[in-house]
Amino acid sequence: MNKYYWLIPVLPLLGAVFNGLVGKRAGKGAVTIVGLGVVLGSLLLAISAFFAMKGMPDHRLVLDYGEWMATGALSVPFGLVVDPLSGTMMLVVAGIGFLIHLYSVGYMHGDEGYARFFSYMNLFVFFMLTLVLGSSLVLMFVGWEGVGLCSYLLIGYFFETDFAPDAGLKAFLTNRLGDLGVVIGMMVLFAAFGTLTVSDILTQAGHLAPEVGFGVLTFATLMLFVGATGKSAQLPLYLWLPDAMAGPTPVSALIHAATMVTSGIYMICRLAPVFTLAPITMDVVAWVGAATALFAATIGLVQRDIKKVLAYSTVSQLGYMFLGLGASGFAAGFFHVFTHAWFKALLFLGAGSVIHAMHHGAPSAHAQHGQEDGAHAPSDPGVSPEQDLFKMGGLKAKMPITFWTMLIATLAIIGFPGTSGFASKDEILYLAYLKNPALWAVGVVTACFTAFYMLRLFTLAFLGKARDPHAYDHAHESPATMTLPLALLAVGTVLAVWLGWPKAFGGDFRIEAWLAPATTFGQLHGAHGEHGSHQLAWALASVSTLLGLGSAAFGYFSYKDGLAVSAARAAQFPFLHKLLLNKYYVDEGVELYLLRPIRWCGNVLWKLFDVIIIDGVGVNLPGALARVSGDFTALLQTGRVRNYALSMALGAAVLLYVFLK
Amino acid sequence: MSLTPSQWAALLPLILPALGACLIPLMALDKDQATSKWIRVVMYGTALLAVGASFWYLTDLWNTGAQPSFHQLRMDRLAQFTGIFVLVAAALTILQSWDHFHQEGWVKGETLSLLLFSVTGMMLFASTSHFVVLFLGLELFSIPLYALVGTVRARPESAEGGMKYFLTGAVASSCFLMGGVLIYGLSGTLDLAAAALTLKAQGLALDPLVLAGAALLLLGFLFKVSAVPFHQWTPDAYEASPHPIAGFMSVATKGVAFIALLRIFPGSLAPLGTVGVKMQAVVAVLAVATLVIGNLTALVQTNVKRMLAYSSISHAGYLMLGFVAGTPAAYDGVLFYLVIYLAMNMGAFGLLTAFGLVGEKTTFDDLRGLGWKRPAMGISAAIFMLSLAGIPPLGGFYGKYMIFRELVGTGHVGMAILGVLASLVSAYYYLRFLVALFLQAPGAEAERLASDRPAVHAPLAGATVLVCAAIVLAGGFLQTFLADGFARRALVDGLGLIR
Amino acid sequence: MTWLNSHPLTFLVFAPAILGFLILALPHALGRLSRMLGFMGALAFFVLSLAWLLGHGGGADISERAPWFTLVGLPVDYALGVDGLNLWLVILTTFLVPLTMLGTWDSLKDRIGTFAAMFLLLETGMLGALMAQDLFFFYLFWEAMLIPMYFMIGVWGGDERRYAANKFFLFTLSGSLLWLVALLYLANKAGGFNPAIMGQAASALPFGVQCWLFIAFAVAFAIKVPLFPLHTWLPDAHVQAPTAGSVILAGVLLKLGGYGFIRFAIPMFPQAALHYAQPIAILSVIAIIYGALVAMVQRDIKKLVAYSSVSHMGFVMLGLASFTVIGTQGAMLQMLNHGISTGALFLLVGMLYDRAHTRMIADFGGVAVKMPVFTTFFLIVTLSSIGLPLTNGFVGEFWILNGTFLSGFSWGRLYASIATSGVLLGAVYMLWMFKRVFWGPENKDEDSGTHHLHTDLNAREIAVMLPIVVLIIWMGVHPRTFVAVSEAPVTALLKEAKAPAPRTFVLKPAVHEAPAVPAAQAPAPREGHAAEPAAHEVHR
Amino acid sequence: MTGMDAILHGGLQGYLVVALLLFSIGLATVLLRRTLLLQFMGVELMLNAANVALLAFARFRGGDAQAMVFYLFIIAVAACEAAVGLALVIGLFRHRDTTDSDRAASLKQ
Amino acid sequence: MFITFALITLLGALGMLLQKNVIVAGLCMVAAFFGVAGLFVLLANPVAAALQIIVYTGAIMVLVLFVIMMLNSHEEEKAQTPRPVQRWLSLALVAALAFGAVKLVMASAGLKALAVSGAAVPRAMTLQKVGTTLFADHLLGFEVAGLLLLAAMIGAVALTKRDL
Repeated sequence: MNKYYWLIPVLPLLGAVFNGLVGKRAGKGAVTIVGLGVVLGSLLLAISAFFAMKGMPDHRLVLDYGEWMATGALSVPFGLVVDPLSGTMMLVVAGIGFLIHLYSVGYMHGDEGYARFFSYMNLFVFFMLTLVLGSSLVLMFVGWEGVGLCSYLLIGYFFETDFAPDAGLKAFLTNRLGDLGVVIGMMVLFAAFGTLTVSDILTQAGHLAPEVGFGVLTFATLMLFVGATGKSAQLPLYLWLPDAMAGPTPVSALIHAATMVTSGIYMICRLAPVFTLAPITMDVVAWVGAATALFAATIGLVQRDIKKVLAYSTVSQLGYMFLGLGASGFAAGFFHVFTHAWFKALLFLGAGSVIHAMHHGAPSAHAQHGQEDGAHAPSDPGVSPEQDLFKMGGLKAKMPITFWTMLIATLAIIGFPGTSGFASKDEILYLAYLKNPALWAVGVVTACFTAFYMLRLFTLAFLGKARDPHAYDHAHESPATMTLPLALLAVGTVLAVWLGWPKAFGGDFRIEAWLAPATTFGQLHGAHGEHGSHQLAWALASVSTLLGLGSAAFGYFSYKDGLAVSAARAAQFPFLHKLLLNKYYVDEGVELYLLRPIRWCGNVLWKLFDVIIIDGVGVNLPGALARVSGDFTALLQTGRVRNYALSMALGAAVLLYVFLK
Repeated sequence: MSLTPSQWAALLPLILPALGACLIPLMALDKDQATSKWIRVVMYGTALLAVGASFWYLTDLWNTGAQPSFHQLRMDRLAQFTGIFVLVAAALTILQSWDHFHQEGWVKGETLSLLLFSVTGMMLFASTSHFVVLFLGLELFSIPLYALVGTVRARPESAEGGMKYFLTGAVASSCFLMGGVLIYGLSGTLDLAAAALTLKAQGLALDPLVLAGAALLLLGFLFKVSAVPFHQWTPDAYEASPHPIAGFMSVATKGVAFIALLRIFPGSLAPLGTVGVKMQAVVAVLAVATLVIGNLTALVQTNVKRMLAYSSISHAGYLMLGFVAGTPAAYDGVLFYLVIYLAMNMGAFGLLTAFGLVGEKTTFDDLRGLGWKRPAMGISAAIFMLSLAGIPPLGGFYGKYMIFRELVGTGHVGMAILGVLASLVSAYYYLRFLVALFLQAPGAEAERLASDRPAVHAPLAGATVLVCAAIVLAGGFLQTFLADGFARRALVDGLGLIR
Repeated sequence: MTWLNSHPLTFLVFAPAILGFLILALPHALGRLSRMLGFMGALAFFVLSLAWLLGHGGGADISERAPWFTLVGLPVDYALGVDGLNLWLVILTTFLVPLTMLGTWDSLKDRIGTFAAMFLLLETGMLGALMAQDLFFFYLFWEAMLIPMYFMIGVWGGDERRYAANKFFLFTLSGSLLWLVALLYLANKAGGFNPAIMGQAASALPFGVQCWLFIAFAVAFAIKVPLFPLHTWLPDAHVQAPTAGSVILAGVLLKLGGYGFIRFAIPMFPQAALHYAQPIAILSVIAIIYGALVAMVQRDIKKLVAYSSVSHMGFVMLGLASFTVIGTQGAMLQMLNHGISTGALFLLVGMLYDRAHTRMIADFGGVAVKMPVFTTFFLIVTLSSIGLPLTNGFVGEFWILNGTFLSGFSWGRLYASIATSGVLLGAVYMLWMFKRVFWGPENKDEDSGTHHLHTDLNAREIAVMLPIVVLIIWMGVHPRTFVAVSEAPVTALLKEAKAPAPRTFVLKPAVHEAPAVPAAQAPAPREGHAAEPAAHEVHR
Repeated sequence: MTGMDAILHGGLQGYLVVALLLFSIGLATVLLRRTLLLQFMGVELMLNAANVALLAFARFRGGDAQAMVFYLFIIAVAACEAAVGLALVIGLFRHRDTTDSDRAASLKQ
Repeated sequence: MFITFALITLLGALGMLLQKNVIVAGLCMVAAFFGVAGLFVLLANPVAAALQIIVYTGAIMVLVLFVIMMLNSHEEEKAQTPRPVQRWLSLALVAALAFGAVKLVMASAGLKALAVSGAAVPRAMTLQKVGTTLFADHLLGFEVAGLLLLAAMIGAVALTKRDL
C-alpha cells in the first residue's frame, strides 16, 4: 500500500486537472463523481496511511520520491511524512474536505462554473495535503503558497462582480506579505541548519540550548510567525479574512475556517522544537494571538452579515490557538484547531444553508451570488440581504436540521461545558494563565464576547419572529447533500471532545501524548501542564465558564425580541458602535497610509526618476546636447569662403605652432 | 626618344586614362551629344575602356610583382594599390554618371574627360616622392575637380561650390608649394626622400624652416582629406557637384591624399624623426576636432549629401587616428579602411542616383519609403549605412577595428574612446538614412509627385550600388584577404614599412 | 552528411541566416509562402538542436574551433561551443523562434516575408552570440544582433517605433562600443581573443586596470540585462516592438547580458568581479524593487510586463553577484524562466492586442467572461511570473534568494531579505493587473478593449501556449533537467574565482551553558571563518 | 652678413623675407577682400611668393636648373588655375550677378 | 637694388590688398609682378625674369583685368554686414605670420649657412641648362604640365560653354 500514498495529494490534483480541462464539457455528473471521488479516494488512502503510520515503531511514515530542487549544498526532495501531527491534520483536511465537497454539490448545483469550482476545490485539497505532508519546509511552502492561490481563486470565484476580485487580490497579497516572512525564515534556517528538511532541522534543534535574548532562531521563528499571521489571519495581517467571505460559503467553511487558515498553527506545531528554542518568539506568538482574539471578537459583536460575524469569530478563534501555542501548549493549540475545524465548518455550512434558504426569486446560483456584493441591500449597502442577520429571524421552524446542528456548533464555540469547544478552549486558557494571568484575562474576556455574538447570531437567525416576511415565506430546508454534511459535522463536533478531555476534569488529554512524537520530536522541551494543580484548573474553568454563559445569556436576551434593545444600546455608545461597525477603520487606514503612498511612490519613481532623470537627463539630454552642439558647429559653416580660408589659416597657425614649438 | 619596357610599364597605367581624357573631348565636339545616344555610348565606352585597360594593366603588374619606375614616377605596389583604388572609383563614377546625367537631362563629354584627367593626376600624386611631380599631380587632379564641381550649369549653387573649392584649394596648394620649396631650399633637392636624408646628414632636421616646410606640406594633405579646420569646402562642394562626382571626390581625393601622406610623411620624411612625431601630434589634435565637428554637424543636416559630406569628414578623422597610432599595422588598417570606405561612399552616393534624386531634392524627406520600393537598393543602403557606422560584421567595422586596435596598442586609449563615442554619434545620423528609407512612409505630396514622374530607371547606378554592397560585405568576411593580401602587401612592397 | 556531423554548431548558427537571406530574396508577393518557409525552417532548427545537443547523453560539450583570421597581429578563432553554461539558452532560443513565429502568425499584415527573414537573421545573431567561444567572434554576433532587431522594432512597431528603435540601437551600441575598447586593450595584452588567454593576461594586470576592464565589460552586459539604471531603453523597445520582437527581446536578448557576465566578465576578471559584487548587488536589489514599483503604476499592459522584466532580471543579477553555487544556478535557471514566462506574457498580450487593438489596462475588465481559455493561460503564466511554487519562477527565485543569503559577502543576508520583497511586489503588480483586465464586471463601453473581443484563442494559439505551460510546470517540478549541466561549470567557475565561502550561522549546542551570544552577530567559524579574510582582501 | 644686414642687402634671407611677406599679403588678400577676382589675385601672389623663394634658393644653390624647371611648371599651374578660376568666377557671375564672395553664400550649414 | 625691387614688390602687393578700386588693385598687382621680375634679375636669372613678365604680367594679369572689365566689377561691392571678427582675426593672423616669417628666417641656421656658401658660387641660370634638365630629368613633369594645361582648357570650356 505504501507505494500508493503519493496519491494522497496527487489524486485531488488529478481531479483538479480533469475538472479544469474537460469538466465543463464532461458535464456536471462527471464533475461531481470525479471531484468527490478523488477526495474520497484521498481520504481512504489517508486513513490507510494513518494506520500504517500508527503501525510504525516511531510513528513516522517517511515517503521519498526523489530530488526536486537540488543544487550546491541545497537539496530539497519530494518527500512526504506521515506522523501523528500530519496524520491527524491530513485526516481533518481530507475528511472535512470531503464533507464540504459533498455539501457543495448541493450548494453549487445551479452555478455555471460548477466544474471550475470543483477544480479549484480539488486543487486546494491537493495543496493543503502537500502543506500538511511535505517533508521539507520548501514542500510545505509549496502547499502554503498553493492554498493561498486556491483561496485567491475561490474568493474571486464570482469574478464578474466588483467585490470578489478585490477580496481575492487582497487575500493573496496579504498572504504573500506573510510568505515573505516564511521565505526569509527558511533562508535563515537553511543558513543555520544547512538543510530544509523538517526532520533534520528538528533533530539538530534537539541538541541546542534555548536562546537567551534575540538570536538567529528567534529571528527565524519570528519570520515564520509573520508568515503564520498572514495565513492564519492574525494581527496585523488579518484583514483579508473577513473580505474572503466574498467566496461561496463552502469555501469559507473549508478554507477560511477549517483548514487553510489553521496552517499557521500547523506550521508552528511542526516546528515546535525550534520555536521552543526561541522564548521571545513564544511570547510574541502568545500576545499576538491574545490581542487578535480580543480585537476580532469586539468587531464581531456588531456585524450584521452572518458570514462576517463568523469570519471575525474565526479570526478570534485563531487568536486563541496562537495564544495556546505561545503558552507552549502545542497540543492544546492543535486540539483547538481540530475542534474548531468541526464546529466552525459546521457553523459556516449552517450559515450557508441559511443563506441558501433566505435567497429567493433568482433561479441560478450564479445570479444569486452576483448579488453578494450587496448592491441591492436597502438598509445597509455593505451587506447583501440574504446574509443580513437583521432580515432573518424565526428560521427555526423552517429549517430544523440546520437549527439543531447550528445549536450544537454554537454551544461548542461558546465553550458550553462538556462540548469539544469547552475542552480545547479551557486547556488553552489554563496554559495561558500559567504563562501569564493577563493572557488568561484577555482570553476570558474574548470568550465572553464570543458567547455574546454567537448567541446574537443564533438568536437573530433562528429565534424570534421573521423580520423579512417575504424572504421567510420562501425559506426552506436545504437538500440532503447539504444537510447530511451538517449532520456529520455535528457528530464530529460532539465526538471531537473524546480526543482531548482535559486531565483536570478526569480526562486524559490524550492528544498531547498522541502528538508528542511530532511536537517534541523526542526531546523534552515544553513539558507543561504539570506546574498547576487540578484545583486551579477547576477554579479557572469555573470563572471563565460562568462568565461565558452569562454573556451568552446576555446575548440571548438582548436579541430575542428583535433589534430594539441593541439599537438603543448602539445609540447609547455611538462612537464605540461606529468604531466597531467600521472595524476600527483599519482598512481605510491601510489604504490611506500604506497603499496610496506605495502607488504614489511608484508613480514618482516612474515619472520623475525613470522618465525625467534617467531618460531625460541620462539618455535624451546627451542626445539633445549633441544636436544642439551640432547646430552650433553648423553655424561655423557660414557659406562665406573668406571664413573658410580663415579657418584654414587658423589651422595653418596651429600646424606651424606645433611644428615650430 | 625611346623608352625601355620597364618605363613603359610604369607609364602605361597613367597614359591610358590620359589618352582617354584627350580623346573624349574630340567626340564631345558634336553639338547633339545630349540627344544622340551613340555618341554618348562611345564616350562612356571610351572612358570605361581607358579605365578598364589601366585597371587590367595594373592588376597584371600587381600579380607579376613588378615595380617599374619612370623618372620620378615609381609604380610600386603602393602606387599600384592607389591606381586600382582610384580606377575602381572612377569606373563606378562613370557608370553612375551615365544614369545621373540622364536624370539631370544633360550630358557633357567634358565631364568624363576631366574625370580621367583627375584620375591620372591622382595616380601620379600617390606614386612619387619627388616634389615637382607631387605638386603637378596634385594640380592635375585638383583643377579638373574644381571644374567638375562647378559644372552643373543649371544650378546656381554649382558654380558657388566650385568657386569655394577652387579658392580654398588654391590657397592650400600654394601653402603646399611653399612648404616644398622651403624643404628644397635647405636640402638642395626636390626629391623629398633624398631631401630628408640630406637634411639629416647635415644636421638640419630641426631647422625651423624645415619644420615650417613640413607643416605646410602637411597642410596640403590635410586639406585634401578634409580634416578640420581645412574641411569647410567639403559639404559645399559635395552639395554643388553631381552625385557621382561628389562620391568620387569623397572617396578618391581622400584616399589618394591619405596614401600620399603615408608615402611622404611616415615614408619619405621618416629620417627626419621629429617631423614624424610632430605630425602625429598635430594629427592627433586635428583628428579629435575632425571627429567631433564632423559628427556633430552631420547630426543636424537635412540634406543627405551634406550629411554624407560631414560623414566623410568624420571618416577622415578615423583615418587620421590611424596616423596617430603610427604603426605599420595601423597604416595597414588605414589602407583597408580606405578600400571599404571606397565601396561604402561610392555606394551611398550611388544610391542617390539609383533612387533618382536630382538637383536639390536630396533631403531625408525625399528618401522616405524608398527602401521598400527598391528592396535591393534598400538592403544595400542598410549595408552601407551600418558599415559606415561601424557595425559588425560589415567591412566598416574591420577598418575601425584595425585602427582602434593599434590606437589602443600604442597607448592612446583616450583617443580610442573618443573614436567609439564618435561612432556612436554617427550611428544616429546613419540610422536616420535608414529611418527615412524604411521606417517612414512618404509624405502625401511626395507620393503625388512620384506618380507624376516617370519611374526611375537607373540600371547602371543600381549595378554599381550592388557591386559596392558586395565589396562592403566582402570586407566583412574576406577581411584577411583585403587587409593582408592587398593593403599589407602594398605597404610592405611599396614602402617597406612592415618589417 | 560528414560535414554536418563535424560542424553541427556551424550549421545551427548560420543556417537560419542563410534561410533568412533566401526568404529576403523571394518576391514580396510570396509573403505567405515566406512566412511558412521561415516557420518550417525554424522548427527544423529547433528539432535539430534538440537532436544534436541533447542527443548524445545530454550535455556533453560540443565545440568547433579553428583559426579564422589574423588581423593586425591578433588571431581570431572561429570558435563555437555548447557546454553546460549555454546549452539550455541555445535550446531556449531555437525553441522560442518557431514558437513565436507561430504565436504571432497573423499579427502582422505587412511585409510578413521580410519579417520572417529578419527573425531568422536575428536567430543567427543570438545563437552565434550564445555559442561563440572567442571574444571577437562573440562581439561580432553581439553587435550583429542589433540590426535585425532594429528593423523589427522600427518597421513593424507601434507609433513611437522610430524613437524606440533608435534608442534601443544607440543605447546598446554605446555600451558595447566602450566595451570594444576594453576588449582591444585586453586583446593587445593577451595577443588574442581567446577568453582563457585573455583572462590570464587580465590577471597579470594591475588591479585598478582590471577593475576598469571589468566595468567596461559589465556595463555592456548590464545594458543588455538591463540593470538599473541602464534599463530605460527596455520599456520603450518592448512597448513599441511587435509582439514577436518583444518575445525574443525578453526571451533571449536580455539573457545575453546575464550570460555575458557568467561566460566572460566573471571568469575573466574574478578579482574585479568580487570587488564589484556589492555595487552590482545593490543595483540588482534596486532593480528588483524599482522595476516592481514602477511596473505597478503602468497603464499599458506591455509596459508593465516590460518593467517586470527589469525586476526579474534584477534577480538574475543578484544571483550572479552572490557568488554562490546556489545563487548562480538560480540565476541560470531564472534566465530560462524569464525567457519562457515573460516571453509567454508578451505573446499573450499580443494575442489580446490583436483582438482589441489596445493594451491599456483601463480599456479592459471582465475579459475572463469573453475569453475563458485565454484567461486560464494568462493566469498560469502570471503565476509562473510571480514565482508560485511548482512553477518555474519559484525555483529560480528561491535559489537566488537562498544563494544570496548564504553568500560569503557580508551584505548577502541583508540584500537577500530586501530582495524578497520583490516576490511580493511582483504579485502585486501582476495580479492587480490581472484583476483589472480579466476580472470584474464586463467593460460594456463601446470603445473599450473588452468590447472588441469576439473570439477566444484558436487552435493555433492554444498550440503555442500549451508547450509553454508544460515547460512552466516541468521547470518548476524538475528543474534539474535544466540546470544539471551547468552545475559543474558553475562550481568550477566559482572555485576559480575564489569566491568567498558561504557564511552560515553557528548555533549554540545545549551542552554549553555559556551565556548565549546572538549567533547572528557572532563571527562565523566553519568555512565562514575562512571567508572573512578573503572578503577583506577583495575589498582593499 | 648677419641678421638684418643680410635681409636688407640682398642676401638669401632678404629674398626669403620678401617671399614670405608676399605670401602673407597674398593670404591677407584672400582673407580680407570680398571681391573674388582680388582673392584670386591673392592666390596668384602666394604662388609668386613661392617662386621668389624657389629661385632665390636656386641662386644660392649655384643656379640649380631643377628649380628653374620647377618654376616653369609653377607658371603653367598658375596659368591653369587662372583659366579654371576665372571660368568659375564668370560662371558664378552669370547666376548671381556678383563677384562678391560673401554674397555667394547660399551653400551653408 | 634689392631693397628697391623688394619694396616695389611688397608695396605693389600691399596696394593690391588695400586698394578699393579693383582695376587699380590689378595694376598694383602688375607692379608687384614687375618687382618680382626685378628680383629675379638680381638673382642672376634673366630667363625667369623674362618669363615672369611675359606669362604673369602679359598673360595672366591681362586675362584677369579683362575679366574684371567684362564683369564690370570695378568697385568692390558694399559689404552686407561688417565682419569684424573675420577682419581682425585675419589681420592678427597675417601679422603673426609675417612676423613669424621674419623670425623664422633669422632663426634658421641652415639658411645662414646656405647664404654664406651660396654667395660664394654665383652662377647664372642659362636657358641651355634649363632645357637640358627639363628634357633629361623632368620629362615626366613636362608631359604632366602639358596634360594639366589641356585639362584646364577643357575645364574652362566645360564651365563656360553657353549652350549647356
